[in-house]
Amino acid sequence: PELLAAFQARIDAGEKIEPKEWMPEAYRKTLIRQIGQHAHSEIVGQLPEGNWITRAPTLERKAILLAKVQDEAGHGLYLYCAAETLGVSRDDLTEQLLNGRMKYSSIFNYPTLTWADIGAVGWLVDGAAIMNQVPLQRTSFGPYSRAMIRICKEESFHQRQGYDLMRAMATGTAEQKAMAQDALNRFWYPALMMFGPSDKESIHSTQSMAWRIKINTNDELRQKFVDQTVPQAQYLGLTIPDENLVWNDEKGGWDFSEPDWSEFYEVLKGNGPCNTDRMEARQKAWRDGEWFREGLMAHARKSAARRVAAE
Amino acid sequence: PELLAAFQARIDAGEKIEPKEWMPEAYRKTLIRQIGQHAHSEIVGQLPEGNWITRAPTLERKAILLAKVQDEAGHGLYLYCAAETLGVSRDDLTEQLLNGRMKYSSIFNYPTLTWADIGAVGWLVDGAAIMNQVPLQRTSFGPYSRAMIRICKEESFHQRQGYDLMRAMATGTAEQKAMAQDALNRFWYPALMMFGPSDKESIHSTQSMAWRIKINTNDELRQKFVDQTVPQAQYLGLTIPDENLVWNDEKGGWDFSEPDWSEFYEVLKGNGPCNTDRMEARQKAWRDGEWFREGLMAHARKSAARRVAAE
Amino acid sequence: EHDLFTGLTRLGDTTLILGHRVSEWCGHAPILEEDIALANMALDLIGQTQLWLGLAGEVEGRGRDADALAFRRDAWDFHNLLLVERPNGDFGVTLMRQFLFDAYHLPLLKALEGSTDARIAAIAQKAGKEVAYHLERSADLVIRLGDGTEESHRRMQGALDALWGYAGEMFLGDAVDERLAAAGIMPTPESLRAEWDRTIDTVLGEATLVRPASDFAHKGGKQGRHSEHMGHLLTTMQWLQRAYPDAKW
Amino acid sequence: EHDLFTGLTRLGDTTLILGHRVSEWCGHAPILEEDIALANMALDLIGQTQLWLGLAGEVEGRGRDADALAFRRDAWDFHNLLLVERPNGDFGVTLMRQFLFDAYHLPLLKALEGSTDARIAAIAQKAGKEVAYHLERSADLVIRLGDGTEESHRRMQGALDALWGYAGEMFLGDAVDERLAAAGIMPTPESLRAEWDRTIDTVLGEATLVRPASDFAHKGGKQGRHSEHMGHLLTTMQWLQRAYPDAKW
Repeated sequence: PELLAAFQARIDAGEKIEPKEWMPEAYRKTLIRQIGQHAHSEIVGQLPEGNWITRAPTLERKAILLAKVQDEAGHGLYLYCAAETLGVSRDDLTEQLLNGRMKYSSIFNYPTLTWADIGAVGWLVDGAAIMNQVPLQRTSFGPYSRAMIRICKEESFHQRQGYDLMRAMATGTAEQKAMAQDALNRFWYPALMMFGPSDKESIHSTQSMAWRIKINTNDELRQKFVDQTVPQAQYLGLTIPDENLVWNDEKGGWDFSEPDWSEFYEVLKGNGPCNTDRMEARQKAWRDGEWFREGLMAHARKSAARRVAAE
Repeated sequence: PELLAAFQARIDAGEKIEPKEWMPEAYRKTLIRQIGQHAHSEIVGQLPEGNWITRAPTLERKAILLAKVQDEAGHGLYLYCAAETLGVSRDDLTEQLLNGRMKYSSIFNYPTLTWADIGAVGWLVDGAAIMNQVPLQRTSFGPYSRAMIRICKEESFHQRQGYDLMRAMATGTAEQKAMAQDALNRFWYPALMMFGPSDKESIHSTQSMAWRIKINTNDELRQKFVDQTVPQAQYLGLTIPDENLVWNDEKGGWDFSEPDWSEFYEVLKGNGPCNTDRMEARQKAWRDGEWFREGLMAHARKSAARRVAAE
Repeated sequence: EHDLFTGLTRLGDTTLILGHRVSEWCGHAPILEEDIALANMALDLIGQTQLWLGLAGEVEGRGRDADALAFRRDAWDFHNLLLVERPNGDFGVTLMRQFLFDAYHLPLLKALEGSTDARIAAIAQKAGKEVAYHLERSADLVIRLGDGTEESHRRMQGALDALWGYAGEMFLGDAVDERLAAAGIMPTPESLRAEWDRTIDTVLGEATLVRPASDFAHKGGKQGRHSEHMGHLLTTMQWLQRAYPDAKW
Repeated sequence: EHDLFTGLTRLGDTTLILGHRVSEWCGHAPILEEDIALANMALDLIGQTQLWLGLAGEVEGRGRDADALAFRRDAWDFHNLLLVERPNGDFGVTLMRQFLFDAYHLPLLKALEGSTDARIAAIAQKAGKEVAYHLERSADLVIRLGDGTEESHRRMQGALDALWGYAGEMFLGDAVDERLAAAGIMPTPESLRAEWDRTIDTVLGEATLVRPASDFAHKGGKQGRHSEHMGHLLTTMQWLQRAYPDAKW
């Protein structure tokens, strides 16, 4: 209890906790879950975008998308490394992803059906992600905080590129504009869901906020996201699919409809449009790659043995 | 030797040999090889056409192509049945195809690169096949002869459809016409090769002709094919890729250039553009289908056992 | 009229996409008899597509024929069931998809034979004969493979489990379905469920396969919301018409 | 000038098609590091494509830019090597294809740095830095997997055997190559063989892999005669540009 009080005091003073320092087991576990899920999301998040890499309509757009997906895999790597400092291996985490014990962000269980969806993912999904992540740059766990600083920089670049793609579509031919609007229609509510259910519903929030693993409430962030996004949509000439969307002078923000939380829980249960396909894709990649990973390990063992023999 | 003389006398008299009758071992072996190769050709022949089924440009063309490929698989079935009457099982023959001991027609080692190739295959490849097969309706082995009668009827239908496709291309847009000409350029010499090297080079021919397993010489059939095809090409406004093509009044036929026989032997050796892909496709189909075939057999055994138990 | 167009494209798009998927097997089936049977089934389905989409184009009256509808629309304008756009997988998945569909397709066509629209009744009658054979064949194979080896059983059960979530959409009506049913043109999807359930239970029983408990149903295909697989299928299917829009074939 | 256009499309089409093939792996690689490396390599290759095809379009002077060349030609107008259009296969095939190509690509670019055409020399210089890294990486992995487990060895040898017949085309010159070489614009393909052979022999040796004896070489890609795989690749790659020819992206 004394340790605990000291630990909390350090956090309250804004100090960073480093891997080798003492921390409560629950803090460690919560962080592993949160960082692991975040890492898994980066990995699975390659799939909906990868779905259009081979169909990107120009060389420039293809290059941008490749760079983005590469960054995401890189984010996955930083985050697994951050998690590893907490004593869990990347292979452990991967196994938990593949057997379903760990989750990834539900947003990636929605399909990318048109090229405009690639824009919507950048604009809305990365936009929501950044909204979640910016405060986490100030999170209490050092490695996580540092990974977030790096990630946020790249993400905001992605978001601008997504918005630019969306702009090209929204100002293009009638068909392109229709694709852009359709993408917004399909991604709007799933993006709102990315902040999680209202904090009133959330059990873990209070402790996580005390530990500065979570900085803002879900509702705060969702409001911020809506307030940021509405004028952007207006600028594009696109309509947010919410009849109840109205400016509220009093709160200085937009009133908006809640997403359909039953859909959220359905997707979480595994019944999203792509849950099965996503998991299968990752499982297949892992299974098909087994010989490769074992080959590399065997070579490393042989090389080490040769070095020893040569000494 | 008496048996042999009597056998030859029956053939010379135009009688059909039936499976249960006596026949020389060499006759049986030669027939198995010939019928088996022909059957394999029907099977492998599905692949170059199947390559465009999923890209057929209209529903009608897609239906025609599906019907054609279905017929070809059907021909394969008749022919394997004819071969089975000679005491070799379909599985045996298939194994010999897959391990490379038996061949299929080299023409199917050429790729179908444009939609016009589907026309060229029907017009030229089926055309050459018919030229080879029509005389075989009168071949001495009964089951083979009967299979050929049925096959020829369907093949000439295919040829007409191929020619019709070619006509649509040759009278279409500039791009379509270019595809048609290019298809003719690529398939002309391979089609000429389908009759085999000049009979002067061929060892087996004399015996096969005496047995009426082979009816015409390769050169006769090739000449006939050229004479039939040249006016058809002219009608389409396409140019046969042979500068030496010239009408020879004396022989009442066209003089033409020999194909490049070194290419023929190269393809035979396995170095055609598609040999590896074709064999891999068939091997994969066979390998992937193992569980299916075993499942059916297991069920048949169970059902039989149940019937016995019920009696 | 717009309802009728939608209803007809639901029928024709479904046969088109399934026919396309089946045709992908060409030359790659596990035995020669299956090569023949699959080509034959694809042929029937493409033939039915010509009739359904041909009529849809007529009803629409904007000069689009069956080919224009098949080859010039993008994914969101297709109204096929999600089930038929599922990738082929192994032969067991292809077969199970076919069986789940055939067992619905046949009662659908039987009901359509009683349509107040004589053109629809005529198409349904012709197609019904073909589909009766499809069902006979797919049911028989499901039984033989379900009750075959351990491996064939495992694969068929796996296929059933994987596809089950896509079966429910066949029986989910929307406002279009209701209006068409009210006019006696097409049956409500819900009305086809009982016979389907009977067929499924009988065949799965004989096949020693276990009917999945979940009744969750993916939906959206009929309304034009497809899976990621659909777009890839169209890149192939529509290639020539897209690359050479001025050509006649 | 037409020769130069052809020569440049041979370079640009080859990087384009290989970049496309590599990009097909996105999200499916055996380890995260490979996901990153493959995306990076595809990115480099697409970047080089923009430069080569951009210059080709300039040289042609008919108003076609790199995108028009990449997305609006059909298969027979592409001049890439057959090697790079081979399907990805397992990761071993992808890697071996990359290694066989990298070992040729680097000396090619080094030679192009000395081109009499300054624009070509400049592109080659930039690309050479990227490709030096590609070769380092692919050679290293070939060694590690060739001399890894029995299975990884078997797969790498299988990949080598399967791809070997497509390597020879890299060193087969035609009249266009000769004229470009005579003008000091590009090297003859034959002149690149010795260094390639050295690299291959060294790396295969370390990898305990056996160099195939056959010197048969498939050819035709450089002249626009491709494999059946090419047409399928284009249906995907060119889909949007073909389906929406009036759009700007």
